[in-house]
Amino acid sequence: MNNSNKNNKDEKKIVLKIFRENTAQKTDRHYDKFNVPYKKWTTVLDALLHVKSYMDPSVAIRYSCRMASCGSCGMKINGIPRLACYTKISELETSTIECEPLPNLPVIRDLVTDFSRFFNHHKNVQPYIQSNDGVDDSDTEKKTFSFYQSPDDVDKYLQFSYCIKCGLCYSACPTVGTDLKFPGPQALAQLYRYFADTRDEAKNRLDIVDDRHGIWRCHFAGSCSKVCPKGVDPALGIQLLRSYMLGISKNEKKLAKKIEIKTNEENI
Amino acid sequence: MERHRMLKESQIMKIHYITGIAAIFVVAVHILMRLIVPFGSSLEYDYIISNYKNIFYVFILESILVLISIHGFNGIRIILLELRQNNAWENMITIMTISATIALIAYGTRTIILANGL
Amino acid sequence: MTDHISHDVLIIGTGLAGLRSAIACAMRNEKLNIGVISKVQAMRSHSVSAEGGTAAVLFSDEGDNIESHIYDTIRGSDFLCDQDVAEKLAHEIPNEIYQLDMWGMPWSRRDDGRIDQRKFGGYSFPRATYAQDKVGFYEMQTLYDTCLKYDNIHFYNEWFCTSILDDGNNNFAGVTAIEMKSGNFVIFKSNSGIIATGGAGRLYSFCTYAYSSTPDGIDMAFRSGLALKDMEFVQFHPTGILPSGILITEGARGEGGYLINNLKERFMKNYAPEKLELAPRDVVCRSMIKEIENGRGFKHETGLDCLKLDLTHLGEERIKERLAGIREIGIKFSGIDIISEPIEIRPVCHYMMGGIHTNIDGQTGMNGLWSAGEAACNGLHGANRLGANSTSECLVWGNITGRLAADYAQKNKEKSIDIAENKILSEEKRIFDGIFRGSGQVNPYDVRKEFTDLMDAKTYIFRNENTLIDGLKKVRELQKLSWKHVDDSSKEYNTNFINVMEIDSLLRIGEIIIIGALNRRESRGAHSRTDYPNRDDVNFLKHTLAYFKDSANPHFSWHPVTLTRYVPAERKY
Amino acid sequence: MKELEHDSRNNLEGLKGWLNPSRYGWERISYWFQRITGVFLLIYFIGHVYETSTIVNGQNAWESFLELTQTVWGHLFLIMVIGASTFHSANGIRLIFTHVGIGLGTPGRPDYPYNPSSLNYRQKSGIWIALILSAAAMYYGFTVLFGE
Repeated sequence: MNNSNKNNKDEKKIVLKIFRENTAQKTDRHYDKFNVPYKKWTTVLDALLHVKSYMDPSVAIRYSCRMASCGSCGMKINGIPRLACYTKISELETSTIECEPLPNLPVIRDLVTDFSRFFNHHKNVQPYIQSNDGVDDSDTEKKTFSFYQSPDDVDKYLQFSYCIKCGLCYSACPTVGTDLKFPGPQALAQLYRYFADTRDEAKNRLDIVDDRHGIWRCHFAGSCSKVCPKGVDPALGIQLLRSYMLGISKNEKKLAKKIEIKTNEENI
Repeated sequence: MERHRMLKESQIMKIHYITGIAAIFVVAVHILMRLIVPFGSSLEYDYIISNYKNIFYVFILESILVLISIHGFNGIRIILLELRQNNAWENMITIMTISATIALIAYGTRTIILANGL
Repeated sequence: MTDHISHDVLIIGTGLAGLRSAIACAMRNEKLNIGVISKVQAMRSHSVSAEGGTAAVLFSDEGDNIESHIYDTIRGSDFLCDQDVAEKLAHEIPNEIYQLDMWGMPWSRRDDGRIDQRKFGGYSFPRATYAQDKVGFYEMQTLYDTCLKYDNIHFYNEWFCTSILDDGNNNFAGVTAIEMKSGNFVIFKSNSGIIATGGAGRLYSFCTYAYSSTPDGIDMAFRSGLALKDMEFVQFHPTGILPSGILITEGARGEGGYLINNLKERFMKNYAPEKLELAPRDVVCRSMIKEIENGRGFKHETGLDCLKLDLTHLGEERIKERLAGIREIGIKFSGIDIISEPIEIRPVCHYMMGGIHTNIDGQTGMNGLWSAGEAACNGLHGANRLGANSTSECLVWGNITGRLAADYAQKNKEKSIDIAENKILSEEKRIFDGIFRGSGQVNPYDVRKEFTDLMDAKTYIFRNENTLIDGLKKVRELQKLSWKHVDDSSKEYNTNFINVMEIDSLLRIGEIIIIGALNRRESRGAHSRTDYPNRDDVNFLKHTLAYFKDSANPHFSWHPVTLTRYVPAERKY
Repeated sequence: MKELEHDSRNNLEGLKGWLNPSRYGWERISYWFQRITGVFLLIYFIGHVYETSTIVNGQNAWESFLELTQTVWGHLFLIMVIGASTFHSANGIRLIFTHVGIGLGTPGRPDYPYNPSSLNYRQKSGIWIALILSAAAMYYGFTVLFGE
């Protein structure tokens, strides 16, 4: 609906400047310019897809949900990492919009970057509940529990579970800009999310990032929280985590109460 | 690989914070000593030598030397670690910063001891 | 010649069902090597956009009971639901809720710490387990993160599957896929597989779906000879915002929102006096269209007719606590803050009740191949799905198919996989000669636009013979145009190529929907024929099956509905 | 930590990312200043230890070295040192507080439009105070050094 290519005289137009490069083919880096019509609700993603549909189908771009919940379309728009689907042309208030791939992630082609390093860092912080008896891998002895977790306990980690893994914070972080081994704001905030969860019983979570490229390479430049489209505030999570590591906050959490649920074995 | 280091990074950072805060106090005393007399005369040879003979001031100077060397070179280590990542480079940084810290402290201490004896 | 990758189990799709089945597989048998393929990055699938809740009976101590969940589902489906399937769902879903709790799902809680539930359309008890209004998102992240715990789950992010391979004896043998990053064509070999590729809402221009929700998975199964079931039943959701079609959750009405017409009247009292806004979605959608047709709608500035959803009386605090996500969506994509103003909404394509024909265990017609989630049609939703039952379905059948696929893979571990060379060659020919190196003047994106607008116009909430025939004719015309070509000649990350393959599948599946709707000369659930306004249990209490015969003519047949305890009755809300 | 398979430095922002700190706000500027002043102060410190060591070579050596530094440029350099050390100290204290989780607010349920609580006014004013203190110290240093 937004991509209608009807020519309307009143239609406003914007210049979209798109970064082009095919890394595997070692093509030259250059920018292509397109004149794209827009309305007040047109997002940068709509405009890019308009270009792809009707002007140059070879523009490579990653996109999916178009409602800022999948995290695919992160890119640098006018110098700042943003989600293309979450940035309206009308709110940028410039006559040219420059779209570049997210910095700090290797470019595959045009606006598409390789997230493997980012995902690896996420995986390395063990982003899952570790429980002594919650999940048992042999299904004959499997027990099901329900946890009693007060709304206040949920609020302790809820904010950090808003993370959509879009990589914006990772590409805004100055440390990530030079340090490949630094887990980055996303992974560290996720570590805090599971650390603060009263259902998690992991003992050694904090040791994972207590090394020379770990959490201490955050210098609280705040850029991660500034660009986060979901209000996750990774910088807050990282600082709170450090407070536990320095022993300022007490590192003993009250675990959630567990109630065993009788499973309907005959149905499984 | 990271586990069997002498100090955990969190311990190193504790040292970093403590040396930083402590340095502020001792440096403040050091600067005050320049300001209790007119600035020009605070730099005169005799005044300086008399400073070096004051055991309290010697203690302040030695503290500044140790605290800032540790704090400063650890800061440099952090910046250099962030710049490149491979084992050879990282080991080199560690060795270099530790030796530089020791060397600077030794050199400064030499001045203090010798000046004290003048 | 062509590279191949072997896995014990292959899971295609990384939505809720795909991730749940991957974990089920890994838990069942940690020695299996599990490959999970997705055309997007694993946590980006459209399940993240599910908002409202997951239906489950948790509070039997407060009066809820499983039987009621079963009957609500059956009644909601307009009795086209396979009743044994509904029983299975209702019995198993509470476990899944607790299982997610153990994996770290941030369910919304009551003050005493128990998991909370909210009201949802078509249920006789508040039964939608929720986590604010981002249920699908949290479930996805929880499952994805839990997958990372298992070293035997291997993700293939951004690999586009093009076809299902069998060994010639109706046994699953693998899939062919294109690695988007490099553009390489690769064969995946496996004895056991699960298709969980989700729905196909991008058949419509105005839909709640992600751009990636195209029917390539369903189409792939269809082309391999599997049957598609009940494709004519497309669910429309009452509240999609304009102009984008982004969903406002049914939870908004569950929390007490009103639907109003331009007389500021809660018009649902005229159509469903008992349930009002919380009638099943098909009922609400039809009522909305009737309101609009009777001139009681609003005009959105795009020129589309719409109605409004009023949440202003809920108060700022409640909205911020429970509906923060849709408030954000409203402000960002519609320019309206739901705290202070009613928001313009319109029925929007939301779910495909139909899909790959499976039995109660998710088993398809091919040995070693299962299907789960929206891509599958195990007969749970019948003619109309109840809100919050889709995430339930994904979790339950993700688990069931994962376990079955794991057992099957273990049993057949030693069996060698033979794939006839000519099958691979013909698939390569189809996609590379037929599409990648194809030629033509018609812009495929124009074809897509024309096709999806056509689906919007001809197969919306109310249908009739004339518009359907007209639609079918136009779809066939579009198919014949010379649009199968790719202008982007690079191999790497060629989304143009992917798009054209998606359009290919759109046209094929769109045709099935239209023919299915033509064949079903009755009104049932989400399928309303103005020329046959009544339900016809004598002739049409049965599922539609569609088979791919040759590229021109699909073959249709019928399949009986399993009735166990409940006799079809009139639906009143 | 597991050795990373993906160590491509392609598209890393590198030091260039530091050069334009303004697009990310005050916290980024503070980060940048803290680094620059830190390195600068260490260099000065090494120089200062060397400078003062000339005293052991007697009065002449001390005074001839002192003369080298008692110039307009030498004084300007010293004023920079005063500014840098004031900022580095004041901002450093703020950073230590944040690193132990003080003054950042608590996690909650952010509402659209999101204002991260870690980038609150307390933090911003901390940075401003550090900058103002450092300007005041430089002004004072200026009056002392050039006032005679």
